[in-house]
Order: sequence, then C-alpha cells, then structure tokens
Amino acid sequence: MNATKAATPRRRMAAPQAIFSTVFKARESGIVLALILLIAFTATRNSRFLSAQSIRDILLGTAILAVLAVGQAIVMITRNIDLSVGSVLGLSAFAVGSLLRDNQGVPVIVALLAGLVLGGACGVLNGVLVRFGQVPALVVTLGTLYALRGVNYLWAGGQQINADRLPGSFLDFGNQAILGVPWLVLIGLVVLVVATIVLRGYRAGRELYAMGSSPQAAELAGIKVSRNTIAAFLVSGALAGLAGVLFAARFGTIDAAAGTGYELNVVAAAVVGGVAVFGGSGTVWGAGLGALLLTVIGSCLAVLDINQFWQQAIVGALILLAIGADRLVASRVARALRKRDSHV
Amino acid sequence: GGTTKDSAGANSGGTQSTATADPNAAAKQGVKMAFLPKQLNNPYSDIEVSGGKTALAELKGEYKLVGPNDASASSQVSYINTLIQQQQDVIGIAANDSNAVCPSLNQARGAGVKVVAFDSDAAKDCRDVFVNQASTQGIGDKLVELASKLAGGSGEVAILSATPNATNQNAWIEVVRADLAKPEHAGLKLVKIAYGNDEDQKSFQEAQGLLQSYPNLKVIISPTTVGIAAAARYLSSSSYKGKVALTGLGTPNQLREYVKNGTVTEFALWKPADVGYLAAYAGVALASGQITGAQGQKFKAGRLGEYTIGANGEIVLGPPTVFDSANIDNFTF
Amino acid sequence: MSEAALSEPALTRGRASWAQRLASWDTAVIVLAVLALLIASGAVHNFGTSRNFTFLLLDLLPVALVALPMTFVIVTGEIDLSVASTLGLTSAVMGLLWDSGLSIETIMPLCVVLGAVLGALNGFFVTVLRLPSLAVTIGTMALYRGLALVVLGDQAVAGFPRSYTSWVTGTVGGGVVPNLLIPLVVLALAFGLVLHATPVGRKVYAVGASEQAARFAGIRVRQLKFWLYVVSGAVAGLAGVLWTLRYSSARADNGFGIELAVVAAVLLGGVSIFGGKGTLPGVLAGAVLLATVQNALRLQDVSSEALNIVTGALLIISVLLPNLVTSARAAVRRRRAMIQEGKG
Amino acid sequence: MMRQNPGPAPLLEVRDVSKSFGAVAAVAGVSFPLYAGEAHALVGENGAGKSTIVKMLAGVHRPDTGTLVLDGAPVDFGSPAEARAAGIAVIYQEPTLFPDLSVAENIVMGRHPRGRLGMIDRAAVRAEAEGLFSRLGVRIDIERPARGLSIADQQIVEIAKALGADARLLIMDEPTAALSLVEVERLFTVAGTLREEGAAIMFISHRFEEITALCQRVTVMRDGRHVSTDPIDDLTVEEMVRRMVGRDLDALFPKQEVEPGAVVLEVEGLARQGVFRDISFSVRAGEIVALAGLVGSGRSEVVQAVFGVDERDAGSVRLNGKRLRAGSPKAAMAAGMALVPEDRRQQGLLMDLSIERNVNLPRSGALARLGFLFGGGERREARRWTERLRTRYGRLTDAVGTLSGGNQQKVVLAKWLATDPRVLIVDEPTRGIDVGTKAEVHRLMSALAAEGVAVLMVSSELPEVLGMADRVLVVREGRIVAEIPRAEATEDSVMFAAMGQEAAA
Ligand SMILES: Nc1ncnc2c1ncn2[C@@H]1O[C@H](COP(=O)(O)OP(=O)(O)OP(=O)(O)O)[C@@H](O)[C@H]1O
Ligand SMILES: Nc1ncnc2c1ncn2[C@@H]1O[C@H](COP(=O)(O)OP(=O)(O)OP(=O)(O)O)[C@@H](O)[C@H]1O
Ligand SMILES: [Mg+2]
Ligand SMILES: [Mg+2]
Repeated sequence: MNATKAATPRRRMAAPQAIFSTVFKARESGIVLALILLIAFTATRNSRFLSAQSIRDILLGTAILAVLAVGQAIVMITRNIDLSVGSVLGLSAFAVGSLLRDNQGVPVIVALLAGLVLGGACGVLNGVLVRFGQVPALVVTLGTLYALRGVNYLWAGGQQINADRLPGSFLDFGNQAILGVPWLVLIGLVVLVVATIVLRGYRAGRELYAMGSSPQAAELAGIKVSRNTIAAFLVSGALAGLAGVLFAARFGTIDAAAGTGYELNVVAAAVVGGVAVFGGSGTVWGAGLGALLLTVIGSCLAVLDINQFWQQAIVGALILLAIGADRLVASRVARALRKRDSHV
Repeated sequence: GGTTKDSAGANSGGTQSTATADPNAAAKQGVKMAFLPKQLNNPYSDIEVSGGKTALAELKGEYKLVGPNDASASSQVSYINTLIQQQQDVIGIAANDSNAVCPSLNQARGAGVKVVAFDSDAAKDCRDVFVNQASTQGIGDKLVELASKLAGGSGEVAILSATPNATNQNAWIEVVRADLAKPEHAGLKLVKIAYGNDEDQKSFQEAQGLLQSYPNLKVIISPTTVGIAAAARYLSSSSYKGKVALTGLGTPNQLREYVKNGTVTEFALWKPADVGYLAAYAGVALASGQITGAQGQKFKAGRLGEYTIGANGEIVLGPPTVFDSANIDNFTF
Repeated sequence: MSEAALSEPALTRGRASWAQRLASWDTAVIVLAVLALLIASGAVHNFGTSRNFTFLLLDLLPVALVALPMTFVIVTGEIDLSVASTLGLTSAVMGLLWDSGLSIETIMPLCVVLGAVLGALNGFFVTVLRLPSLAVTIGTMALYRGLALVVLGDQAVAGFPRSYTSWVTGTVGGGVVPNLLIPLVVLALAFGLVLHATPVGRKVYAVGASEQAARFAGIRVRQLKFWLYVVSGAVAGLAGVLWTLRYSSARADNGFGIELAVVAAVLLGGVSIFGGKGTLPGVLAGAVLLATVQNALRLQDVSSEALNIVTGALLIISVLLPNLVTSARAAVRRRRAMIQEGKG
Repeated sequence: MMRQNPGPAPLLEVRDVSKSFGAVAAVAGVSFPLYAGEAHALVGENGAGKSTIVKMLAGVHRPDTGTLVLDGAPVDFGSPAEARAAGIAVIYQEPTLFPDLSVAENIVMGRHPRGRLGMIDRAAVRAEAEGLFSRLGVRIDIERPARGLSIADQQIVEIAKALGADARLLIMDEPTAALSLVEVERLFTVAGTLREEGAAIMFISHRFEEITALCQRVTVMRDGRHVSTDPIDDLTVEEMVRRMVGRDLDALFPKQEVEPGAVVLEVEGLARQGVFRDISFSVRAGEIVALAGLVGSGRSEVVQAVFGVDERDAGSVRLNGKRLRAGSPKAAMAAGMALVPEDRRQQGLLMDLSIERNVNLPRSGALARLGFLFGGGERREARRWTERLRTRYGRLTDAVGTLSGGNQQKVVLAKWLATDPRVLIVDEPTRGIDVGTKAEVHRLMSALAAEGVAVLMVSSELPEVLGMADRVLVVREGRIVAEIPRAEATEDSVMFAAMGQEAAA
C-alpha cells in the first residue's frame, strides 16, 4: 500500500540513463576537444604537420604508448598501479632484440609471442607479490622498476643492438603498413578494442571495476580477487612486453636503457585519459586517447619549432590543462544531474 | 683521513702541480687507476675505457671501471667519494659537470689521488691534466667543412646535439657558429639546434621534427654518436632519404649500414679507444712523478708516441678521422 | 601497524602485542637500518671511517630532507612527485639570481619562498580544483623541470661563495659530524613532533584514514592539504639551495629523478600509500637503510646495475617480511586455540 | 504448521564453534540449528558475537574450532565464494556496495546473467534489478552509481542483492537498522514468501517486535556464549532481554520532564537545491526535538547542512543568537554544536585508527598542553567516555574497525558527548544498539537535556521518537510538513503527516 508512497521522495533522484551515458561521453570529450584544438592550431602553423609522413610518425609513436596505457588502465582500475612497465619494456625489447640478432630466421610473430610471455612473467611476479605478499602495488612495482632495470643492465651491459644486426623483415614490420595501416598501429587498435570489450562486456572485466571500487566488498561478493589481481598484472606485464617488441621494431637500436622513465608517461596517459588513480572507474579508450594526446603534444612542439628549453614546460602545462578541462566537464555534468534530480 | 699508503709518487709531495716533475723517473708498476666515464653502458664510453684497460695492462697497473647508469654529476660525485675511500692512485674522469665534481676531486687530490680528465673536462683547478680527443677548434672546423661540402656551399643547416648541458657539444657548436659567421660560409644558414639528450628515441623524434619544420633543410649535423645514429635510421626509413644529407660524429659500426645504403656519405670521429689509452698513460706518468701537469712537460704514451702537455694541462689526442664508403670497412669500433 | 589483509582487517590491525610491534613494518625497518650500519662497519673495508660517514650523510641528506614533508603528504593519502623538479627549478633560479649579482644571503630565503610558491601551485590544483594529486604532480614535475631549463638553459652557474660551499661540505669543527646534519636533525625533530604529538599531526592521520569522517569532525581537510603542499615545496626549495651549494653548481637538471628515491624511502619506512598509516622515525630509517646499503655496496665494487637490483629487492622484502611474520603468527595462534580446545 | 515440527534434519547446523580475535573471545562454543522453511532469530547485546557467527557462516572467518554442518555433512568455507556456492546469501550489518558501479550492477555483481559469447546480458541485468526492487516495492534509479545513496537506500540495495541470489539460507544481520516501518513491512512480506518456499532464514535485530513478527525460533547469545534456543512462542520479550543482558531492565524510554529554557538553536529558511527547502525551526535549551519522516525524506541532509558539513543554498543558522558561518563544521563546533552522523563507517569513525584517536579527534586541540599531546591525557579521556557508555573493546589502541557494530556506534557517541556540546544533533543515535545500551543512550540524552543541552534527534524509529521527543517535526520530501507537540504525537499522527494526505484516502 503506502510502500509506493514511501518511494515517491526517491523519484526525484531518478536520473534517466541518458544523462549518465552523456556523462561517460563527456568524460573523454574533454580530451578529444583538447586534441582537436592542438592539432588544428599546429596544422595552421605548419601544413606539413598533417602530411602523411608526419601523421604516420605520430600514430606509430602513439601505438607503443597506447599499448602500455591500456595495461596500466586495467591495473589502475583494480586500485593498483604498475610502475615497472618501463623496465619490463626495456627487458623485453633487449631480449627480443638479441633473440633476433642471434637467429635472423625467427618470424615476427614468434618475436611478438616471446615479448608477451616474458612481460607476462614479470607481471605475474608483481601480481603475486602484491596479492599474496600483501605489499602495496606501488611498493612492489617501484621495487621491480629498479630490479628489472638492473637485470637488464647486467645482461645487456654496454652492448647496443643496432638496426644493421636485426632481420629486415622485423624492421619492415616496424615501419610498413597493411592496407595503409601500419602494423604497429593495427596491433595497438586490436589491443584497445579487445580490452574495451572485455572490460565492458564480460564478468571478469566488471569484477575488476568492483575490486577497485571496494576491495572489501569484492571479497564479500565472492569475487576471486587473487585470481583477478594477478590476471590484471599479467595483462599489464604482457602488454609491456609486447610494447617492448614494438619498440625494438620501430627504433631498431636497443640498449639497456630502452624505455627508461616510460612509467610516468604511461601513468600520465592513463590519468589524463580519466582513469581514476584510486580505482573503480575509467576506460581503456580514455587511456588510449591520453596516449594519443601526449604523443601529439610531443610532436607538435617539435614541429612548431618551439624553443627547446620551453618544450618540457609546455608539456607539463598541457597535461595540467587536459586534466583540468576533464574535471571541469565532469563536475558540470554532476551539477546538471543534481538539478535534474530536483524538478521531477 | 685518507692515508696514501701505496702511492709513493704522492709521498714526494707531488699532489699539487706546483711540485717539480722528474721526466726520467721510472714508470711505477701496480698503479691503481679507476675510470669514471660519464655513464656506464654507453657504447661510446665503453670503447674509450677499453683503451685505458689495454694501456694499464701494458703498464702493469690495476684497471678499474666504475660509474652511474645516469649521466648526472651528483651520482659521479658519490663514485669519486667511494674511490677516495678505496685509496686509488689515479682517477680518470669524464666530467658530467665541470664544476659539480670539483670539490670531491680536490678532496681526492688532497688525499694524494691524481686526477686525469678525459673526453669532457673538469674545471682546470681540480684536475691534473685533461686528455682532449681533439682540439675543440679542430672538431668545429671539421664539422663545418663536412657540412659545407655536403650542402654544396649553401643551404639550410640544422644541428642535432646531445643534452642542452653537454659541455663538449656546446663548445663545438660555438665554434661551428663562429665558422658559419665567416664570409666563406655565408651561403650556409644554421636554422635550428635540436637536442636529443643522447637518448636514441628522443633523437629519433627530434630528427622527425627537424625535417618537418624545415622543408628546405640541406644538412643535419649531429656531433654526438647517439644522435647521428638515430637520425641516420630515421632518414633511411623516411621519404627524405637522399634529399637531406647527414654528417657529424659517429662510430663506423653504428653507421656502416647507412653509409652503404647512401643515407650518409661522410662523417668524422677520432679513435675513442685512444682517448682512454692516452688518459691511462698520462695517469701513470702523473703517479710516477714524470709529469705534474705543467705546460711543456713531455711523456711517452706507448704506441701513440710522445705527447707534450699544452696550456692549462691539456693534452690533445690529434685530428679526427673522416670515414666514408671507401675507408669505413678498415675500422671496427 | 602493518598493511592488513583486506579480508580480515582486524587480524593484523587489532592489538599491539610486543611480538607484533616487532613484526610491525616501521620497527622492522629501524632494526634493519641499525643492523645494516653495524654489519657494514664491521664487514666493509673503509666503511667505518669518519670521512665515509660524512659522505654517507651528504648523499642521504637531500632524500631525507625532502622525505620529511613527503611523509605528511602521503599520510594524508596524497602524493607529491614534483619535489625533484622543484629542487631543480630553485637551483636554476638560484644560479640566475647569483649571476644577476644578488647577495647569497638574499638569494637563499628567496629560493625557499619560491619553493613554497611552487608547492602552493600544486596545492591549488589538488585542493581547489580537486584534481588527483598523482596526475597534478606528474604534470608539475614536467612543468617545473621545463621552467628550470627555460631559466638557465644549457649553462651551469658556478662560483658560489667559498664560505658557504665549504660549510655545506664541511664538518662541525672539522670533526666527524657534517654541518648539514644540524639542519636535518632540527627539521626532523620538528616534523616528528608535529606529526606524532600535536593536534595537527592527529588531523593529518585523520584525513588520511577517512576524508569524509575528518570533515564531519570539523577538520578543514582541503586547507590542511594545501599547507602541506606549501611546506613540501618550501623544503624542496631548501634542498635545492643546499644541493646547489654542495655541488657548487646550479643547473637545470639538479636532483633529477630523486622523487623516486624519496617515495621509496617513505614507503620503505612503512607509510601506507593509501594514507593514515606510518611514522616519521620509520621513514628516516628507510632513508638511512637505502643510503647505507648503496654506500657499502659501492665500496665493495658492486656494479651500479646490481645496486639497482638490491635497492628494488630491499624495497619489496622490507615490506614483505613483517607481513609474512604477522600471518605466520596468526596461523600459530589459530593452531594454539585448537589445541587448547582439544584439551578443554 | 511447519514450524511446530520442522524438517527432520536441520539445513545447516552450527556445532560448538569458537572464534577469537587476539584476546577477545568473540564466539565461544556456540551451537544451534537452522531449519529449512524457518526464520531463526539471533539476539544478544552489542558484541555478543552475532555478526561473528554470520561471518563464519559466510566464509569470511574460519572458526578456530567447531564445525558447520550443511545437509548433514561438515563444510569448511575457505572464502565467501565457497559459502555463496553452497547457497548461502548474506546481508552484512554494514553495507558493502561498490560506490563506482551502478545500483543494478551492484545487485548482480559476481553472478551477472550472461548471453551469447558469455557476454553480459545488459537487458537481463536491468530486468533482474527492476524485478527485485518492485518486489521490495521501492524505486531506486538502477543506473545511478551507488555512491551517494543514503544509508537507507544502501541497505535496500543490499537486501535486493541478497534476495537476487535466491539462496537456500538467507542471513540478515540487522537489515532493518536503517529502515523505517514501511520498508520493514515490505521486507518481511518478501522474507515470508521465501520462507514458505522452503528457504531457511537467519535474522538479527535489536528490535523485538520485528523478531516476534518474523521468526519462529530464537537463539540468545551473551558474551560470545550460547544461552538458549527455543521456539519463539515459549519466550516472552522480557525473558529474552533478561537472558541477553543477564539482568532485568527498567523502562526503555525514561524521559525526564524538563522545563525548556531560552531558544538555543534557530534555523531559518534553510534550503538546498534538489534536497530540501524552506526549513525553519528552533530548539530550546533542555528540549528534545525529533525530526521524523520516511527514509529518504531529507532529514540527514537537513541536519548536515545545519552543522555545516553540507553547503546550503539559502537560509541561516543561529546558535544563542549568533549566526553560524555556512559550510563550516569548525565554526559550529566552536559555537558548541555536535553532530552524531547517521553513517558511522563513512562519517562517524576512522575505521583504521584506534578507539582512543577516534574518541579524542574533535578535541585534540583542547587536550593539548602547550600545543603538544604528551602524557596520558588522551588515554584518560578516552577511557572515561567509553566506560561511561559501557563500550566493549579489548584495548583503547585497537582499531575501531574491530569493534562490533553497536560498540562502534557507542564510540561515535562518546566522541561527541566528550565535547560537551550546547546543541547536540543526533542522526539515528541508537541504530544497531542493543536494548540495554539503548536505554543508556536515552537516559544520557534526557540527562543532557536536563542539564540544559538542546537536543535535535533524527530517528526512523517511531517508538524512540514518541518516547523521547518534546516536539516532533515531520519531514516529507525535504520540507517540514507538520509540528506535533509531545501530547499529540502518536504513531498515526506522525505516520499520517510523514506519508501525506494520500495515505488517508
Ligand atoms: N575482526 C575483529 N578483530 C578483533 N575483534 C573483533 C573482530 N570482529 C569482532 N570482534 C570482537 O568480537 C566481539 C563480537 O563482535 P560481533 O560483531 O560479533 O558482535 P555483534 O553481536 O554483532 O554486536 P552488534 O549487535 O553490535 O553487531 C566484539 O567484542 C568485537 O569487538
Ligand atoms: N550524498 C548523497 N548524494 C546524493 N543523494 C543523496 C546523498 N545522501 C542522501 N541522498 C538522497 O537524498 C535523500 C535524503 O537522504 P537522507 O539520508 O537525508 O534521508 P533521511 O531522511 O535522513 O533518511 P535516512 O537518514 O533514514 O536515510 C535520500 O533520497 C537519499 O537517497
Ligand atoms: Mg553485529
Ligand atoms: Mg538519515
């Protein structure tokens, strides 16, 4: 009887799904806007910026960062973080590099798999330490950041694998395109799409969000937190390994320092892309966009012939600008929501 | 305090260059010399110090290699301190910052350790001698000469350097600037100096940037081995190959492929190994009291022959070698 | 108390029996640090000398100094990755001002103020615009480092007054104790008292434990955080001044990358990255432990790559260990209970 | 019917289980059966060990000793997942939602209905959530994220979650603490049907009328030990209470008559976009004023705005005639106002910090000597207040999170009473508190009133409202719709106002 009445007050908070979907559109729209403005501005200053060559260069650059950012996003969604990606990338790049140098015959696909496996192993190590050692992810991955880099130095020492030592097929893979789409970009897109589908459409994906949103509740809900955590780190590691192979293919020169300091770009890409640092929300698309934005910023500065010394400062300012805009959009939508609540 | 138990040279008060040298003193054996390059695992400096190793083997000295993985002055200082504690006889250092390393280097000399700067100098009041791969002027002139040849006397030129703070590169670039200002190079226009921070990837992207921003670019000069290799690789894979020329300082091994495929026609470099080799001989000469670093003093440097210390305790290795498709296969470093 | 399993919080968080105090993270680190010092002095040739002690402290100083306010920031659940760049920018500006002929006595306070201003900018983004501090400070890390390059470009300013540079590297009355130990000790005491024995300290922990609950208890959360960032910046500025004087060289790239070392020390010291837990003595012990191990290993001619590995491993193990101990104790207790039950 | 002679073997049997945390023996040698088709009540004071039993049945804790027997076979749940798989659904005492996920997703988490390619079938998810809510007769926007739901709405989502699992054993740990009559009625109807369908139900509450209304069998616990298990009809409420508390209890609502003094708190035209508007009232010294109303009517927001934790769009708050700065709890506290919030986990306590720290938080400034907090001052204060509220804990350095629900609530009360306020605002002050303590709290409140404190109480428990309040302000849809003096306040008059005219028709 009066139950329905009991509910009446609550009707005012009923927010039609429409609003929320717009929220999610809005989440990324901030970055997209920034991106468009930046490109437009640069293009007007230097038409060559939109030349096929330059676009190709940007996309190739983005592909590697995006692959890393996707992995990072997945880990961050579970309220963890993976700072070791830079070192994993370096390790995998060198491993695959020396593999190919020593046996020229190895097909590209094998190289890719090797990278995935090696990276995955590192990821599992992180995951196990985080989950079963109950060591905060930041500590673990900061540790493996140092340790894996050290391993890489020990192994690689001063040697540098130069392009002339790598099989041509592999280097072609780094630069050539299929149906106009460079291989690297293609791989980046595949990773992005698959990750999106899994995170949005599959139980495993949703459970990751749940874990990040409330670890305790996740345990109580009977979610296999251990399995998922380790899986998340595995994916992040594997993708970092994959990125290592792409790195090797693209740059052709690999030494022990490859990928040093990448972790911060990757985290920045994910965060700029709207992935919540403390878990539970964010999309890999956002992370991908973040990666694109950072890369574009980089090459814009090079193209715009900005004073070398100003470049880094501008990068920082633009990052702040991007997250600022993102937050602005979000809060505006939230306010709209509350108003919406009031007059039903 | 650091006792100097087994550095006899030092006992004769030879720590300051004011002390008198004895050119005929016998070269001491068992001299402990440690090399502290800008950064470990950098292919170039590895070759350099390898020369030092050979030399110390010839001189029956003890060779040691230490160093940070990042090319920063502060981490070099930590290593200098460590070497002081370990009571080395000689430190061979390629300074990341000529001033920042000074206080500790002087502490070392106070403890009777000889200091040989090589490759990149430390402030002259805190080292005994500096082994210079080639006179700054010489390198600058050589770079301009190559560039002007490739540009056919006129056109836009850009420089792809190492880090903005790199002592050497900046010195050379100054010379290049000065030369270009001269009337005979009026046709050449320096449009941009980009910095690849001696990171392969950054250099790669900077090369991209240069080619996009300067349609009429004729020549890229990259006075750093990392930069020239990255630029060569980008050129050879891009549509600019053959249109834009590339020269600078690089090792034959890095560039062999690109010389052969025509991306690069000419580039220069001294023999890095010889830098370390000479530094080692200078170090032992110091430790043995044959020299003190004063101008005009002479000492023998094994297969390189005799060297004379120039102004400010500078020892110049000699003019750089120019490599091209003709001679490149005679060199493997 | 150490980080606890999500599933049964109480097990580790509950009571502080003696055995468990030992198992507690920060105590463990303090013990480890002392052991490390003793072992090194005994086993490592040339470690025990007074001069080496000075070297050790000089290397330790910047990290320890910056770690003090960083502890506060992290305890409130935020983070400040921009400290190293703040240090760099202050150093650069110091050089500029020195070139412009100002007296060192006016420059030094100015630099500290500059640091505070840079910190305030972080605070503004985090507390007023409510952006995630990780993202913000990644941004300002790039921004400040960039500005440092803008200010000083490729030069390095040297020639600071001998009286100061030699004081910074000197020791009290030519003895063992470096002059720089004095400011460090004073600040450490001050920060320690504030964090552990004043209302402000209580508030800091409260904010870290639950921002909302803190608000309900009348704590001005955002104001508190803002000022913490200001202090963090100011101390980083001071560190910049000391750094410049120690190396008697002002450069744009001074202190590059020490933010990781600082964060490592803080986490190693037992501060929870999620806020609300950790002690200052633990943090200092963490810094000492790292510095000692590195100094000792260098004296042992352990290559810098191996140093990386050790640092990383140390970071993980020192956190892993207490956790293992606690869970082991829990298991024992359970078994004991059963046995008793069996009897009774 | 079936409860006279339940199924031959119990569906699940708790056999002599014990569980201790450090020195605290939370549960010691407890045994009782749970029969299919029967609702079983578990009663006991705060800290008696009820939730601990629940957590063992749910696989959160492993019993130190003893066994759980399911369908005659002993089971050992290593994780909540295993308990779930065995058909046990739990409504925990404290809501455990995923703030970032939509309400619908919260409900199906861990068992999403799946369509082709094993992908989640969104339509099915929505349908399930809608279905459950209509069964419970509530309307919560299922696409809305769980963050920001009022504690009551959270509790409802929890219930829907558990019902959705259609379990053989449904465990409810104080599900009604946050709810008001209407929801409770609905919940009981649904629970009743489940029981008829043969599910076993375990129900925990501190409200006896609910227990007698829903359950057929009751187990009494005291200090972690099992006292008795009987059919509900063999036991009077008085007897139950005596067994719980171990002594007789006096009147539950011992309201002292106080002559109200001058007006202390004056609220005028308070409004907040979308939540409440033109709220005006005043509270005199020595007076207890209740804000009554349906759940979600906006009472908590009102008091939160008065205290200043929420911003307000319009209106003024005066304390002793002095206007309080908007949005500043600090100012309110300085003026002598205290707010015991409704959500102790999120708003009231720092779960990971010690009891001592929590109790002293609002006053750390006052406790400091020369700005420092040395010596046992904090310890002494904390002990004084926790003892005064008969809080059950191991030691003051324990994390508050380890206390039982009720004892946590006592710590929140202690924390604010310690500030000795001139205006005390309490939001659901006795939620989850056992009879004994409830009486204690009520005695405290009226004692405070007698000392001249102005008390403003938000409560969803009608008996409490009627028993304690000098005046009842009824809130509906964010507006004060009626002011009823003590004399005229009755269940009907208050409910009538809270529901609005339609209820009459
Ligand atoms: N995780 C834990 N760590 C330490 N002690 C605990 C823990 N959980 C419960 N306790 C203690 O066990 C005892 C029983 O707690 P429990 O939550 O079962 O009581 P309860 O009957 O549910 O009380 P309430 O009616 O207030 O919910 C309490 O003294 C509590 O402090
Ligand atoms: N933080 C919040 N964000 C959005 N809506 C909220 C928030 N808190 C509460 N609400 C909604 O506002 C309305 C008022 O909530 P409130 O808690 O004040 O109700 P109440 O009258 O206090 O009932 P109870 O206190 O018993 O839950 C409810 O519909 C609730 O769902
Ligand atoms: Mg309970
Ligand atoms: Mg409420």
